[in-house]
Amino acid sequence: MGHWLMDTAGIGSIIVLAVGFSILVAYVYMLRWIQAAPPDPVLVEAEAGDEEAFAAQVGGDKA
Amino acid sequence: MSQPYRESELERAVLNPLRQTTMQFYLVLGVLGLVFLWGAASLIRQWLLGLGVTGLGRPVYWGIYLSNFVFFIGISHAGTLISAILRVTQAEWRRPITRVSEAITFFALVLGGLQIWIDMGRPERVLYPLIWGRYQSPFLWDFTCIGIYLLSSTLYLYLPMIPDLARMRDHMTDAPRWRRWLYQAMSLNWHGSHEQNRRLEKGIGIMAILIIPIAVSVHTVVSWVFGMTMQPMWHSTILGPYFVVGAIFSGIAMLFIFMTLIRKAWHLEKWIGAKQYNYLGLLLLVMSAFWGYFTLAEYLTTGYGSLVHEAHVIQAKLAGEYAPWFWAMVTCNLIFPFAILLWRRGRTPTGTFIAALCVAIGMWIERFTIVAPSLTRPSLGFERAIYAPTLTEVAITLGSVALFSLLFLLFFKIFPVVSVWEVEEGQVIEAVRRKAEELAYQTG
Amino acid sequence: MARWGMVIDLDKCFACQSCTLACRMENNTPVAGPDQASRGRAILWNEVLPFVEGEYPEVTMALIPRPCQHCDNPPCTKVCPVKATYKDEEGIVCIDYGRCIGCRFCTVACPYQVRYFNWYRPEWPEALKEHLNPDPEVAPRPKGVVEKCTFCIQRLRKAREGAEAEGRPFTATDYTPACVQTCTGRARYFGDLDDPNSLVSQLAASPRAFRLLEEMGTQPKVYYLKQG
Amino acid sequence: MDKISRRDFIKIGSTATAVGAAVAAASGTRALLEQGGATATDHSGATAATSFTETWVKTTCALCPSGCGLDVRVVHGKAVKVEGNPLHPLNQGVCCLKGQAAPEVLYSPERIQHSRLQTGGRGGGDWQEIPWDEALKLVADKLVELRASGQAHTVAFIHGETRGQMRALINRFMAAYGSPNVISQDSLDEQAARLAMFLTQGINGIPVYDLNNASYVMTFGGNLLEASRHVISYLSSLAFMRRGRPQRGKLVAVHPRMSLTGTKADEWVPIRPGTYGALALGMAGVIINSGLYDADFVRDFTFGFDDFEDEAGTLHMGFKRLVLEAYPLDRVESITGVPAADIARLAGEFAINRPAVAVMPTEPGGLASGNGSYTGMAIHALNALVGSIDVPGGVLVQRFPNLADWPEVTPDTAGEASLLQERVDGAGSDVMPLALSAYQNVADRILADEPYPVNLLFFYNANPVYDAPNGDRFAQALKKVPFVVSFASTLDESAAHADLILPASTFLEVWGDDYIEGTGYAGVSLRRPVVEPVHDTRNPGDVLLSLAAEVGGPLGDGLPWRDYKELVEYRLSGLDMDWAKFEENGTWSEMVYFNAAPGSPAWGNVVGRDRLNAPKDGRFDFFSRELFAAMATPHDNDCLPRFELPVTGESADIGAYPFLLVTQTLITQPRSWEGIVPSLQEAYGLQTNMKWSSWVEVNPRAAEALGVKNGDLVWVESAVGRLKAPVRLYEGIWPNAVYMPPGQGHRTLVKWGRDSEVSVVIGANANKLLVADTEPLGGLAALSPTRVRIYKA
Repeated sequence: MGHWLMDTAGIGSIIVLAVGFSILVAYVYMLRWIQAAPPDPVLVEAEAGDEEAFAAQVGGDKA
Repeated sequence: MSQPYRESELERAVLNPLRQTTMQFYLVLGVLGLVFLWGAASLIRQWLLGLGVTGLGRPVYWGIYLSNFVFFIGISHAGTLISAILRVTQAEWRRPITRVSEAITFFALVLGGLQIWIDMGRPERVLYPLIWGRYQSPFLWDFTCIGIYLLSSTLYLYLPMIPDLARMRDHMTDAPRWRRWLYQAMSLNWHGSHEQNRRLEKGIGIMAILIIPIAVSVHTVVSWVFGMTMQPMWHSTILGPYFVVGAIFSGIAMLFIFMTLIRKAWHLEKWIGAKQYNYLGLLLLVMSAFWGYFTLAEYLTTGYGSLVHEAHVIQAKLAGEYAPWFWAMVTCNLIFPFAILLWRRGRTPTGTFIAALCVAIGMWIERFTIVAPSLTRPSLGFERAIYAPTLTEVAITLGSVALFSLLFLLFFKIFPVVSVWEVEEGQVIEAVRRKAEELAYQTG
Repeated sequence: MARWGMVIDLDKCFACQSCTLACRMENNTPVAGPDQASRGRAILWNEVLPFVEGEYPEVTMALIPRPCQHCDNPPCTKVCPVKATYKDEEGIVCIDYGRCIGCRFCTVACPYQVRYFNWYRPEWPEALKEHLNPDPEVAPRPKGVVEKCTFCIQRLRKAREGAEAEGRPFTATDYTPACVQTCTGRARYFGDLDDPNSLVSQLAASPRAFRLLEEMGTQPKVYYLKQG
Repeated sequence: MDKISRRDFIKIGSTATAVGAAVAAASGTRALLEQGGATATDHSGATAATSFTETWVKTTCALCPSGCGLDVRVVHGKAVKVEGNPLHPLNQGVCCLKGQAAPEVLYSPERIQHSRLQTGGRGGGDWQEIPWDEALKLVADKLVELRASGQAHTVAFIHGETRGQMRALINRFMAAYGSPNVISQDSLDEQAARLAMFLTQGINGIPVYDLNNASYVMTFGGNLLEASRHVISYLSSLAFMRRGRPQRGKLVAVHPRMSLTGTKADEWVPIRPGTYGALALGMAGVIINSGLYDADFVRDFTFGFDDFEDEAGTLHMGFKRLVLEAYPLDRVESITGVPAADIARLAGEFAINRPAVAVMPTEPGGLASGNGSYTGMAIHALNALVGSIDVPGGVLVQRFPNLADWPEVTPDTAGEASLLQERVDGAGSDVMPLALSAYQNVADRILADEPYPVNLLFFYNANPVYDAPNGDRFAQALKKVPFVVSFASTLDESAAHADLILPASTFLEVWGDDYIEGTGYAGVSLRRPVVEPVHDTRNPGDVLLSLAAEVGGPLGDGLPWRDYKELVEYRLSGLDMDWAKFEENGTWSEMVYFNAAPGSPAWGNVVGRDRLNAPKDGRFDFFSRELFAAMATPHDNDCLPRFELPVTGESADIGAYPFLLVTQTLITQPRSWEGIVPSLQEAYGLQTNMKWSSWVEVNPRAAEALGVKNGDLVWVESAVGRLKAPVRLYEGIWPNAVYMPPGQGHRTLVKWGRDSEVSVVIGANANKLLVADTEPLGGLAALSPTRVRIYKA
């Protein structure tokens, strides 16, 4: 099986494309993760409403 | 914005070149452009007529283009070493020069890939390896590793730029529309919150750790293009590590060259100072010793043994028609660096620049003396072949170097050369550390 | 399936190079001309290599006709990134000129230097094009691809078609490459190495038999019988 | 920009891999398809079906004297591949590299396409193409005019290699016309062997060696396996001698340069150039001294072995006393440079391993050291010593088929008178009584108007301006000849000086025949047009016959045939074979050679058959009675084989020209085609790996003394010429001998290769360096070794 995997034309392309693509996806994910970082909470006491709105906004991340 | 933003001295120094372009810049751009066009014209001629315009023949099927390929991929290791290793080891003095090295990495990889395309007999079939790719061939390993490294180094270049891009998005209001739009888009609406900074630092940390093995794999795999064949003096186990050491060695040299040029042209003497040159000079010295060790290991074992085919090749290198190349390489890579960098007085910008220039040339010669001599003495050869590169090959080589510098220059016309936020962070750390020392001193 | 191999008896070979020329005429390898030949670009798939040893007057010269060895463990097909060159089921190492990208990795990997490269588009003076072999397998190759001895693969197909036309099974002796057919000293034998009582396999087992660069483990399928 | 939830991530990831998988599946199946379904090369875009029909036409090669039978594959009326004719007795299916390159001769772009007339000055190069009948009329009128004015003898016909009936046709044409001047190129190559055979064995023919059955073959000079007269049968029979039969024969090559023959021989004996005769006589001395010779054969069937008294009672020295006294081992060693121990060992091996055969060279310059005939006699005497005359494995006599005889020719009075004139080349005169032709003299004698000026000169298959020795004298000589007609196929050096060119078709386009030579038994091989004539060219045979018809008179009735095919058919009608089978097989031969037992009635046509004024007593002449009769004041050592220092060796002073230029023809050089054959040029210098160029082979020791490295360009200068060529260090050559390959130095007429100009000279013409004298008796050219000097260019 191993020899066929290495020797057949086409399989090599699949390996290259699959590895390259998955890494690309991982990096895009990292950038999106950084981009989605929450801003600093404003130093003035925050009304309650703000808190929930903030939590909702970030909610997805906590899951 | 509340009050007009007062740029710090660092910002002014770094952002100044982005604002106005001096006459000198256009001159350099023009020269590089001309050389690039000459290379491009030669390449088009070669694609139209065929590889016959080069000096290659039978049995010397590979020559300067393969040496260029290995050289450019070699340079790309500059980025890895400086920013990744030094970042992982928290060497503070790396801060002003990380972006330069990461940029070298990115452009060197682009040029490296281009060299393979230049060397192909059927350039229009360049995508065939991605259609009928066959993983048994070391070229496919190259495709994979260089592809991953290209992606990683792009990210590794981009992540530390985000805070600077945000800064420019906010403060460079006088820039032309497209530039502001570019900064806006590329800064991923960075707002510098603690969480975002933490994530960025974490991201850069992961990449720093991740990119070192990738870089090592790239150059090992590049060496295996030669190592996997049975040509005398190619088929040796040392080729992998030897190429990696050679890559880091030439990477540092390239970094020195571009760092010093940028420093000179854009007056960053204050930020890229003696400390950088001192420590990096030492590092270059260490790598020179490393390289010398590997070369000794390679040539001693081959020379000492009596394998007939290998004996022909090593005789050609040490005493034959490649002897001048070989001994020039040894002087450039070993003798000059030690002569200059061993003393503190030598590790000045001009000193290291000269040493680095020698090393860069020496390392190109090293790649050439690995590729060519083995091919001129085939195992079943009854006669030595002569390889005389033609003008086309020289033109395309110089054209590639010009393209590399051109891309480098244009990149730093749009993006800041020094990573401003890292340097500021460094200044804060420095201040705190000095404060702690004073306290310790007072309470001592 | 057959495993085609060749035996060259150096005692009967007088290095007349008839194989070299027959191979050129059969396979349409292009004329290089004085300037390209001087740069080592003459394409002769079946060259005779002169190895001179010794000093006057004890001089010996081994003259080895060297077709492609069609190795059983070919170092060339391993390194091809697009599998343009491969060993087919009959042990013949072929090249697909439609897929070769001209990276020349195989030419560097082959220790016998049997692979040639079309540095330019092959050209013949107009008049000389008349004598080109019309068989489809040997249509002149395009610029930028590698080419080499194929054991006259077109003759294998024609032998099979001939046998079929005559309504009898194809036998190994129907198939003789051009160099074997024309050898003036009758020094070349060709046949199926898997068939124990074929002439080639018996000669290959002779004590005089040796192979080129055997220590490289490529298991070449061209055996030479020692001179003298 | 919403956030990427982990679920999203999984979704994206999965779609990515799905897409990847799809791409992979497509390319994967393509790969599987290719792997499994592909036949050997079907995906190389080739249409597998062969949509054309091919025919195989049998004909005979003419690119070297052997004359192999060929099968030519013709597709769409084009000759695409040449192979050996398996039914032909000479080559039995094999074919040498020149035959393989024949299509490049047939379709050569350098061929002259129409008959053309020189309009500007001689050699000026501006030609005007004229139709064939106009050209023939020009020549015919000239012939008639000369014949009418009683100057028939001032017409000369110079020819090189002729096949089958062609030589007889040329001789009849000129005899009927009334001119004795048919000058062949033989005096440069095989005339020496023919003369030696005639003077000793009394056979006017070239010896054929039965190497299939020989157990010891010793070739003196020449190049047996590359360029001897019957090279193809020798190649195959030597392979048979070595591996075809249980007892392996030994091949010894004696030559100053290690050629392919020397390399592949079991022993290469380097010798001072031009001293083969001394070695042969030295060996004869050892064989006689040790009593290893075939005493019965020598006693009963040879003459002049022991001293003898002729009728007049004067005592004559015999061969035995000559070799024992005049050629002791030490003297021979000093002459030849071959160590005495080797001479003795070789002689012993030669005598013991019967049947042994000593082979005379038949290549150009083989026996051209100034006493060619005596050297040939010495070598051939060895065969008689060990009794290998006409034994299996010995020297055979080539038999020729008895064809229908030529009709009677009665030259009229004008023709009769001029026929008796002295020949232009001086052959047959009292200086050269036994010479058939003296090619190398023609230039000087035309320049000196001896014996009379030449008015009309024909060239057929000969290029004297290129290959005649003594430099460019032939080009000057041609300027004195008012009308020159050439049958050249390409514009070679001589044709460039011609007034009228009647371009000859190549051998693949003409009818004709070939005597089978090299197997001993008689045979004929058919040459027929393989393809339609490529250009507007004609077979010179047809041209001569149409000229004869137009001139009429004795010429007309002597050659009554309309075309050459009819002539050949008439001649071959004498054989009892049916033409259809002959055409189908391409050849006919007696297939078996009957060795004549000494003394049997058949022995008469093996020894002494063609003797003129020596008794036909079936005795092999050590002491040549033919010579004794031919010379006015013969003394003993004129009639016995002897050795003289090479005449060219001494003529120039040794100090100025220290090196000896050795000539040896290569197998890659076609003999009757003057144009460039590209594929042969690319296989030209095998041993020195030189393509498309000349070179000078120098012994490394000599090169050191000269301070010359491998590949340097040097001048090679002799008394008559100077050439430039790259040096190739070669261990296999006599220390002070140098070698240059013949056959190079032609100017290209088309652009060969990408970056070369149209008209460029490929290599250098070594013939320009040769200084040639003429041997007194046989008219042989004495040109090798020529003394040269070498210095850096």
